[in-house]
Amino acid sequence: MTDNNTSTSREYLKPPVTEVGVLGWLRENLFNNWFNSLLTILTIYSLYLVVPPLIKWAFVDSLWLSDAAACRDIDGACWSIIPANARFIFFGFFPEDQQWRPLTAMILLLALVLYSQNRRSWNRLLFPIWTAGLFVMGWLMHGGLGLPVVETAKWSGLPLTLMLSLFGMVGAYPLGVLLALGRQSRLPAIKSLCVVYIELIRGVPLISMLFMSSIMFPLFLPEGISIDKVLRAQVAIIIFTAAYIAEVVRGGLQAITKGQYEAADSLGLNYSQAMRLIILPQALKIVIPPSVGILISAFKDTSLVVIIALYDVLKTTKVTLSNPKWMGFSSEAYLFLAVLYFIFCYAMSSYSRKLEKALHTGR
Amino acid sequence: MSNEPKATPDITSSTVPFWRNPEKRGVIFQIAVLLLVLGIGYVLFSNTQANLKRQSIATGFSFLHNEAGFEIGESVIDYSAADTYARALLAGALNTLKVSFIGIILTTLLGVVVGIARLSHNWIVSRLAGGFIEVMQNIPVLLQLFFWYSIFYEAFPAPRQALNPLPGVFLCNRGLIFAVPEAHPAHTPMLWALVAAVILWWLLARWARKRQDLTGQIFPVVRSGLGLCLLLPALVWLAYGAPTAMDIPVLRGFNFRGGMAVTPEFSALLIGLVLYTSAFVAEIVRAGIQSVSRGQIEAAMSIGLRPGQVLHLVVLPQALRVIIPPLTSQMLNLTKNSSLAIAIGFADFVSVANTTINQTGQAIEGVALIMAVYLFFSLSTSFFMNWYNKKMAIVER
Amino acid sequence: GKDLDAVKKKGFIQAGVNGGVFGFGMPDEKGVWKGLDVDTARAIAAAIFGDASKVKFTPLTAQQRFTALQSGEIDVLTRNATRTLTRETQLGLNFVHVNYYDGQGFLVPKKLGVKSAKELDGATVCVLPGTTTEQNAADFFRSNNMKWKPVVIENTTELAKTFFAGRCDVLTSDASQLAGTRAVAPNPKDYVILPEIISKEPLAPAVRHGDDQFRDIVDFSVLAMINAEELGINSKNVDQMLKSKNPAIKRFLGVIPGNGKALGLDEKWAYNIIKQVGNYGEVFDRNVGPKTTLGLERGLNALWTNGGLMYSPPFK
Amino acid sequence: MTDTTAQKTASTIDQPIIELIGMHKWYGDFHVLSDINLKVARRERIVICGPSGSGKSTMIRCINRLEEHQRGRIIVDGIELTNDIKNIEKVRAEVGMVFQHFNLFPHLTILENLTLGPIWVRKEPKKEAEETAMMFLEKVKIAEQAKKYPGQLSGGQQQRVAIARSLCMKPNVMLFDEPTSALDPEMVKEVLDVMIDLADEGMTMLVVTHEMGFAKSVADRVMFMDEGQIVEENTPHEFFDNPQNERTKLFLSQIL
Amino acid sequence: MTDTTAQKTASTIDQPIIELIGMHKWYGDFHVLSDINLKVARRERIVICGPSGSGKSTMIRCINRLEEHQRGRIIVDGIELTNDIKNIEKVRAEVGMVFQHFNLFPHLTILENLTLGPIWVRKEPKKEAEETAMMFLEKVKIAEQAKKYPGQLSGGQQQRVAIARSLCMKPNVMLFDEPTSALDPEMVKEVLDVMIDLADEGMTMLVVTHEMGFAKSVADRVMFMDEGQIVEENTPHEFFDNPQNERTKLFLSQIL
Ligand SMILES: Nc1ncnc2c1ncn2[C@@H]1O[C@H](COP(=O)(O)OP(=O)(O)OP(=O)(O)O)[C@@H](O)[C@H]1O
Ligand SMILES: Nc1ncnc2c1ncn2[C@@H]1O[C@H](COP(=O)(O)OP(=O)(O)OP(=O)(O)O)[C@@H](O)[C@H]1O
Ligand SMILES: [Mg+2]
Ligand SMILES: [Mg+2]
Repeated sequence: MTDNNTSTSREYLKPPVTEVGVLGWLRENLFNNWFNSLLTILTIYSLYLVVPPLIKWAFVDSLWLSDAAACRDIDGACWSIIPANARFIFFGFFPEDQQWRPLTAMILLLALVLYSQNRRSWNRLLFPIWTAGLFVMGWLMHGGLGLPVVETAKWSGLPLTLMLSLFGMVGAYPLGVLLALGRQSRLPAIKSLCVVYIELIRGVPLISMLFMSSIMFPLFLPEGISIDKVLRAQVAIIIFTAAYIAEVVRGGLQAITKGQYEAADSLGLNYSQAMRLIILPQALKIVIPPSVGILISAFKDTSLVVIIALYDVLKTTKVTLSNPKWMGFSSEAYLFLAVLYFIFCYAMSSYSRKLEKALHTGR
Repeated sequence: MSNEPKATPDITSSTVPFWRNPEKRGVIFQIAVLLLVLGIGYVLFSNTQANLKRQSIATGFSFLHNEAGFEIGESVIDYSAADTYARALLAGALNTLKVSFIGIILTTLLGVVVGIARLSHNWIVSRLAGGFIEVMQNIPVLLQLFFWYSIFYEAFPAPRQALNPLPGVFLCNRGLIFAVPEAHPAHTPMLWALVAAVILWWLLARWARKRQDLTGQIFPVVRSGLGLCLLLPALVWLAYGAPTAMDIPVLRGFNFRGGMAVTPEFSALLIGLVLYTSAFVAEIVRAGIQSVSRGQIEAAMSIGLRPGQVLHLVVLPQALRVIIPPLTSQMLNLTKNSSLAIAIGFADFVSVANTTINQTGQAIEGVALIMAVYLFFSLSTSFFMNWYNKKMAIVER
Repeated sequence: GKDLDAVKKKGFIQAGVNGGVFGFGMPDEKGVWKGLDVDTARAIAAAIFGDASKVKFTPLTAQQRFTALQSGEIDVLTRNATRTLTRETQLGLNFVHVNYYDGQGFLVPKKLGVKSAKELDGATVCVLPGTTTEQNAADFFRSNNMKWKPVVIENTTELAKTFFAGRCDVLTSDASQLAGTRAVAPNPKDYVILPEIISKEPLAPAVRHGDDQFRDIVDFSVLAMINAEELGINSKNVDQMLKSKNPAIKRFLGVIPGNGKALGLDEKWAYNIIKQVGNYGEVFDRNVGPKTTLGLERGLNALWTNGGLMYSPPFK
Repeated sequence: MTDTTAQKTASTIDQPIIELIGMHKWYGDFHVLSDINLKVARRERIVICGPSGSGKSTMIRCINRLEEHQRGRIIVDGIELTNDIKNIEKVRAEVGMVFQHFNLFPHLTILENLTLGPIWVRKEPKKEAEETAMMFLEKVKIAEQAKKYPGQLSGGQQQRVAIARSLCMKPNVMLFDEPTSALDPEMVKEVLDVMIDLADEGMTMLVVTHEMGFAKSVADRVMFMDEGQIVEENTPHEFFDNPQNERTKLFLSQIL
Repeated sequence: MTDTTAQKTASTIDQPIIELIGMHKWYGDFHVLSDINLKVARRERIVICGPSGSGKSTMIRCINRLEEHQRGRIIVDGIELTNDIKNIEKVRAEVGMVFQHFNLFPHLTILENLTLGPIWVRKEPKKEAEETAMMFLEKVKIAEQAKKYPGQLSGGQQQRVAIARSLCMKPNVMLFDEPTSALDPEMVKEVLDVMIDLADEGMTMLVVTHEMGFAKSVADRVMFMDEGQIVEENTPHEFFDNPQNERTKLFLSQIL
C-alpha cells in the first residue's frame, strides 16, 4: 500500500517487548509457563553435570598421537589407539602395498555419492555411471587386468563394511522389485510364494540368516563345492534386505493409480512393457526416500557380521582391542566407531529427509 | 434382469492355443515356478542328506532329550546343568520373552516421552530429544550394546564395596540386588485381591459409562480403579497380620545371597535395546501426533473440551491409528534385536541355541529352531495387528 | 588322496584359525597372521609346497569351525580345538598329533584369598562359550556340589575386560589363555591361577575323514617340528645339519631319501618346515613362550626328555 | 442453557454480546491485527470480507481464543478474555465456530460428533444429547446419515454436520470462517440455506465469507478488512452500492 | 496402418466395425450389463448417456477388453474378443481410448507420452514416431508444449494430449469415457472442439458424455443406458425432442 492513500494510513506498531528479540525468544521457547521453566532449568543443570567432565576427558586430558605405554599414565581419553592401528582398522588384511586400491575405491564411491546426491544429475547417464563405478570399484578391490589379485578373504575393514551394504543394496533391489511385483500378482501360486518369502524373512533376525549362511549353508552344497565366506554373508544380506525392499516397493506400486495401468493396456503395451516403461519408473521414484532408509539399516546391520567372524570395521577394531597393548581402551575405540557410523548414517538420513521434502513438493 | 452370476461362458476358449490364453499361460507359468522352487528345494535337501550321511553327522531332534550339561546364567524357570537341552532352550526362549516384554513396555513409555518432548515448545527439550533420536538411530545397536555393557561392569564397584543407596538395596557390578518380602501365606490371597480389584475396576468402568449415559455425570474411573488396586491387596495384607519380614540380600562368600537381582547383562541388553528402539518409537509417536491436523484440535477446543479431553477424545484415538502399526513393527524389531544378547553374555534363546549347536554339532536343527521361534513371535504379532487394523480403520467413502 | 590333490591343484592350503586369541591365531597391526596354530598351518604348507607362505587363513567362530571343515571350505583346522571322542566320530573329523596340551583352570584375583577351586562355591564365573569349557565347568561344580553363576561372553576380549572389571570372581578357560589373560591384566601380580586343572584339553589340528594321505602329512608336519627339537635342529642350524653324520638327522632332513616318498612329498619337506617355520621349541617361544607377552612355561608341552608330553615317533 | 446464563443474558440485554476494544495482535514481529474496535449487538448478523491475508480469520479466531491477542480487550457476553482458563472455557461454551475445512472428527460417527460436546462438556445424559443431536441433524436436513462416518459424506453434507455440531452446544453466537469456500459449487447452496435459516431464527452471527449474495440478503452490517484493520463498515446496501474507501472499491470490483 | 489391416478393412467395408451381440457382464454377483446388442458402422459417431452407475463406462471398457465380459460376443473389425491374447492385442491396436482423468504418464514428457506406443507396440523408428506425434500435437493445437511434462499442463491441455496419444496409434475407432467431466468449465470447449474436428474427419467414435450440445451437433445416434441395458437409441433429433421411454424423459428433464 502506498503512502498517498491517506484515508486509512496504517501504523505499524512494534510488538510488546516480551514478544520479540532475545527476551521474546526466551519467553516463547524456554520459559513460557512454569512447567517449561522448570524443565529448562533441570535440563541445563544436568547438562552442566555431564558435559564439562566429558569434555575434560575427551579433549583436555587426552592423548592423540602417542604409543600405548604413554596412555596408561593419563586420566583422559587415549585416542592414540586409532592412529596407531588405523591401517588395520580401516583395511584389515588387505596387503599393505596395495592399500591404495581400497582407498581409491572408497574415494570413488564418495565421489559417486556426492555426484548423484544432486538431483540435477539424475538423468539417463546416472545408471551407466554407477554401473561403471561399481565395476571399477570391484576391479580395484579384486584386481586382475594388470593389478595383482586380492581374494575376498582379505577384504576387510571399512571397505568390507561399505561393500557389504552397497552390494547388498544393489543385489537386493532387483530381487525386491520382483518380489513386490510377485506379491501384487494375480496368480495365486506366485503371490503366495512371494508372501511366504517376504513374511518369513521379515520374521527372523538377521543374525539367524547369517548363522544360516555360515553354519548351515555349507551343508546344502554338493560335496567339494564351497562358496566363499564373504560371498555367503553377502548373499544372506541380499536375501534379507530384499524382503524389506519388496515391502517398500509394494508401497510405491500401490501409489500408482489404476488409470496408469489401464492407459498402458489400452495403448497395447504388454505386461513387461507396462511395468518397465510406465509403472516401475513412477513407483521406484516414489520409494527413493524409504529406500535410503533401508540402505541405512543395511549399513548398520553389516556390523553383525562380527558374529560370524568376518572382519568388518567393528571386528578389526575388536581385534586391535584384543592386542594386550591396547586392551584397556575400548571406550575410545567404540566411541570412534560410533562417530564413524554416525557420520555415514546421519548424512544418508538427512539427505533422505531433504529428498522426501523435495519429491513431495515438486513432481 | 436375470441374476445368474458367472453364467456358463459361451465364449469358447477351447479353440485358442494355450500359449495365447492368458489364464492358461498363468497356470503354466505358476506350475513352472513351483516346480523350479521345489526342484531347488529338493536339490538342497538331497545334498544335505548326502553330506550328513557321508560325514556321519547325527540328525534329528532326539538330542533335545539329552542332558544339556551346561549352566545358564539366569533363568525364569528352574534350570540346572542336569536338565535336558529342551529345557535349556525353553529357559532361553523365556529369557528372550522376558527381555522383550519388559523392553517393549519401557520402549513404549520412553518413546512416547521422547516423542512428545520432540514436539515440546521448550527449545532445549525439543533439541535434546532430537539429538537423542539422531544419535540413537544412527549407531548400530550392537555397538551400543558393547558400550552399555562396558559401562555396567566398569563403572560400578565390586560386591564388597557395593553401593547401598537404600536399606536392602545394593548396586554393584553384579547388578542391582534388592530386598523382597519373605515368602508368606498372605501373598497368594494378595495376588487374588489384585485380580479382584482389576475386575472391579472393569465393572466400575462399565457402570460409570452407563451412569454417564443416563445422567451425564462423569465418574473418575482411573483414579478410583488405581485406588482399588492398592486398597484391596493392602486390606488382605492387614488381615493376615501385616507380615513385614523381608528377604534381605546379604554378602556371603562371593556374592549376595537372597533378595532379587537384576544382572548387568540383562540391564545392558535392556538399556541398549530400549534406547535404540525408543528413538524410532519417538519418531513414530511424533508423526502420529502431527498427523492429527491442527484443525481437529481447534474444532475440539471450540466445542469447549478441556485440553485433557481434547487429547483423550480427539487426538489420541486418531493418532493411535497412525501409530500402532509401525509401533508393532518396532516391537518386533526389538524382539529380533534381542538376539544380539549373544554378544554381551545374556542367555537368550540364540545364545542357548548356539551353545547347543556347539555341543551337539547339530547346526541345521539349531538354526532351524532359532528361526522357528522368532517366526512364531513375529507371525502371531502380525496376525493380531491385521485384526486390529481392520477393526480400527477409519471409514472412508 | 582327493583332498591332497585338490590342495595341490589349488596351489595353497586353506587353514581355519581362531582369529581372536593372542599367541595362537590373531592378525597383528599389519594384518599378518601370528600364532602357534598359524605357524602349524604354515608348517603344513611348507611340507606340501616347500613354501610356508602358500597358506590362506580363514578366521572361524567356534560354531563355524566344524562345518567349515566338513563342507570343504577349509582343508585343515588349526584352531585350538580339543580332541574328543564325539568330535572324532560324530562330526566326521580326524584329529592329528596334539600341538598344544592344555587344561582348563581358574584365574582369580589375589585379594579374594582363594587357594583352591574347591572354595569357589557361589562364585560368578566368566566363561567363553563354544568350546568344551562350559560343560567342563558345569561338570566340575556339579561333582563338587557347589553353586555357581556363569557369565557367558562370545568374545575373548570382552570376556577378559569383564573379568578385570570385577564382573566375575573367576575366569575359567584353558590354562594357556588364562596365562595370556593374566599377562594383559592392568596389574598381572594381582591375579593367580589356581592349582586345579579340571580337564584335559589336547588341542590338535583336524582334517575331515576320507583322505588318509593328507591326514598323515598334517600329522607328520606337526611331529616334524617336535622331532626337530628332539634332534636339536632349528631354523638357524638346519643348513649345517644337512651335513650331519647322524643317520636319524639325515633321514629326517631327506639327505637319505625315503620319508618324502612315503608321504608323497618332496624329500626336503621336513627341511622346508624347519628352515621356514622352525622347530616346535622355536615356534612355542616365538608365539607364547616366556619372553612373549603371554609368558607361558613349556610345562606339559616340553619334550618328553624334559618331563613334558611332546614325543615324536621315529622318522623312519 | 443453564440458569446462570439465562440470568446473565437478561441482565445484559442491551449490552453488545461481543466487544473488541483497541485490540492488537502480533505474530512474532508481524503486526496482524491493529487497533480493532468492534461491537456486535445481540441477534446482529455481520459479514466480514477482505483480501486474503488481511486478518479476517485471525480476528474471529481471537474471539474464541484460538489465538491470543496481545493488547486491548475482548469481551464476550460480559466475560473478558484473559489468561484465566475458566473464562476461556465459559466463552467457548458461548461461542460456536464453523471452519472452512469442517474439521469433523473422522473416527466418530456423525451422531457421535454431535453428542461429544454435550456429553463431555455440558454433562448431558447420552439419550438427551442424542435427541438434541437428531433434532439439529433434521434441521440441517441430514438426519438419515446419523450412523455414517464423516468420510462417507460429501463436502456440503459435512459442513452442514459441522454447523449442527456447533448448534448442539447451544451457543449464543456463531462464528463462520469461510464456511463455503472449500466446497464444490453445487454444494454451496445447501450450506448457505442452512445459514440463512439460522439467521432467520435470530442467531447472532459473524461470518467471514465472499458470498456476496448471502451478505446482501442476510447481513445487518458488512465489514471490509485490509492489512489487519477494519477499513470500512456499513449496511449491505450502502456497502455494495456506495463504497467509501478506495481499497473497498478495488476489492469489490474484483469480486463481483 | 499395415498392409494386412488395410486388406481386411477393404474386405469388410460394409460390415459393422464394432458388434456386440447378446453381451452380459457380472461383477461377482452383480449383473452390470445385460443383453447388450450394438452395431457400430464405420465412420459412425455414437453418444452414450445415462445415469451414474448405469454401466456406460463398463460397456465401452469391454470393447477394448479393459474388462472381460462373461457371455455373448464382442467383435471389433472382424476380430472376436476371446481369451486369445493375440486377438486382444490386435483389437487394442485398433481401438483408441480416452479416459475421464486423462491418465497421461507423469514421468514422461508430452512427446514421450505420444511416441511410447508407436515405438514399443508398433515398432516404429523413433524419428518417424516423433514426426507423427508432432503432427498430432499440432492438430490438437498444443505442439509448443511437446517438451513439457503433463503436470505442467492444464486439464484441458492434458486431455487434448491424451487424445493425440490415442491418435498416434492410428486407431480405427476411438472410445471416449466422459472426456470432459473432470475439466473446469472453461476448458471443456477446447477439448470438445478437438473431438468435433475428429468427427468431421470421419473417425468412428463412441463417446460417453453428458455434453448434450456435442451430442446434438455431432452424433449420428444417441443411446440411453440404464441399469445395465440400452434403453433407447435414436437420432439426436428424435432422442432429444421426442424421447420414447419414461426413464429417458426423466433423465433428460434433469440434465437439460
Ligand atoms: N500462525 C501464524 N504465524 C504467523 N503468521 C500467521 C499465522 N497465521 C496467519 N498468519 C499471517 O497473518 C496474516 C493474516 O492471516 P489470516 O489467516 O487471518 O488472513 P485471512 O484474512 O483469513 O486470509 P484468507 O482469506 O486467506 O483466509 C497473514 O498474512 C498470514 O500469513
Ligand atoms: N470393479 C468393479 N467391481 C464391482 N462393481 C463395479 C466395478 N466397477 C464398477 N462397478 C459397478 O458397476 C456399475 C456400473 O459402473 P459404471 O462405472 O460402468 O457406471 P457409469 O454408467 O460409467 O457411471 P458414471 O456415470 O458414474 O461413470 C456401478 O454400479 C458400479 O458400482
Ligand atoms: Mg482465513
Ligand atoms: Mg463412468
